[in-house]
Amino acid sequence: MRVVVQEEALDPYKEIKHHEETVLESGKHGGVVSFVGTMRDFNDGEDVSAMNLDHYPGMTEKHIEQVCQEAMDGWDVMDVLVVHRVGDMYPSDPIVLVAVWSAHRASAFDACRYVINYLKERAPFWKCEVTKAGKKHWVEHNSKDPGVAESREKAV
Amino acid sequence: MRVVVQEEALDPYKEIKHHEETVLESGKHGGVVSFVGTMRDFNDGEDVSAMNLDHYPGMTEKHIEQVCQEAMDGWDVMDVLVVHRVGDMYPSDPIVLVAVWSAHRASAFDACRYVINYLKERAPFWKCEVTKAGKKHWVEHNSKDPGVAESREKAV
Amino acid sequence: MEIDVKFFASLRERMGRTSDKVTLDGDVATVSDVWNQLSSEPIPNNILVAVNKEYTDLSQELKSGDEVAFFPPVTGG
Amino acid sequence: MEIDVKFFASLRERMGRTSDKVTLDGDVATVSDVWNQLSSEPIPNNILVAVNKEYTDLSQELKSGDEVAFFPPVTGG
Repeated sequence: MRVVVQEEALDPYKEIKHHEETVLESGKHGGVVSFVGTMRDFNDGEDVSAMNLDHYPGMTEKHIEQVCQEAMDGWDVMDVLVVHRVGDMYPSDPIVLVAVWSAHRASAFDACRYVINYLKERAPFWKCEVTKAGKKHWVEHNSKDPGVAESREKAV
Repeated sequence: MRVVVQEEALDPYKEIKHHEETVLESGKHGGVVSFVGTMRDFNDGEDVSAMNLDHYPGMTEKHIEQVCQEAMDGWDVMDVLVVHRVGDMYPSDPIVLVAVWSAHRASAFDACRYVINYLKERAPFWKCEVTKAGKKHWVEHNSKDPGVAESREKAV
Repeated sequence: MEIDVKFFASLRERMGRTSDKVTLDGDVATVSDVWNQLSSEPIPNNILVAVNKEYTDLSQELKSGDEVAFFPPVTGG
Repeated sequence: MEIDVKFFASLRERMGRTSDKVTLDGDVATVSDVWNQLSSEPIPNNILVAVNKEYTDLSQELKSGDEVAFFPPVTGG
């Protein structure tokens, strides 16, 4: 399990490859499911040109690690990798990577979904968007994405 | 939508990047869910040292395209990419990539899962394994992975 | 009528060839008739059938030039 | 007792500072007492509270040296 919160640009697929080459035993996992969240150039109907992502150093990592541990305990998975970017970013930048390796793809899908859902619900991050018109505002609530309750039910 | 069946080695994450850079409009998708299936060095308790994947040229592509179209029709997704390798391969080689882009991660997870499940069920591929002892045999049935029925129910 | 036949995977090895051509007399023929021309043994239980690259079954009627494929259950992905 | 306080996101801007230190008299104090020392206004409805980097609520009792954080709902990922 590896959890990283970083200001540097995130290259999600380089991170997956690096993790596979350095941490995972070759030839043992049957598959990897990954989610990469990228910054959109719109939100709630407004054009967005930049974003600053604030976080609580220490607490953020701790809560992501808790969610990853729950996923490792809840499904038959071999490893979980999360890399999350903070600070200033721009449309189409990758913000977050969640990758889950497993011998069985059903477990990998379930666990990956669990991690991204709970990371979004519990990990302390705050988005401050800058619109094309130059106005800065804090995002007040996460865009609702179905699936959190559903994913929670599946955790054992 | 892009479906490729190839003998060349598969670099799944290069394919995702290439697709994003050449086909997708920048800044519009919120996330991408991908599944990468890799060759394991064991199956049903036996050590496996190599594999040949046979397919039915034309029919294989056609059925993968049908499954991808069902996913595009069934969920709110922006694009689907499938690259599948055939021919001779070795443990830890990537065999298949399914990537789904969407504005909403729940749709991307559902659609990606649907594609890999039905690809495995319907697309004509046949595995011929070579054991460490040098014995060659055709795999008789797909290793059962739960989730096919479940995923089918979600398709609208 | 003339039918193109293809075999895959373990069935290809068992039949000793990757493809074949069969000529059937008369105007009406099914996939079953094609198999019976190819082999004196009954078709194995688990063998799947495709005509022109779509799954179907032994009762499907054929027209001249159709491509009929026989293969074992798929095990890919 | 001495308490370290942190603010994040829009609340940090509203409070005009990223962190603070408050000193409370007596042996028993809760997160509420900390807030009341920081502001004459009631704590906004949606503000979340963490003590030593774990979510909690206003009624939690504190010990000297605890780190108390106040922040709006999370919007990350």
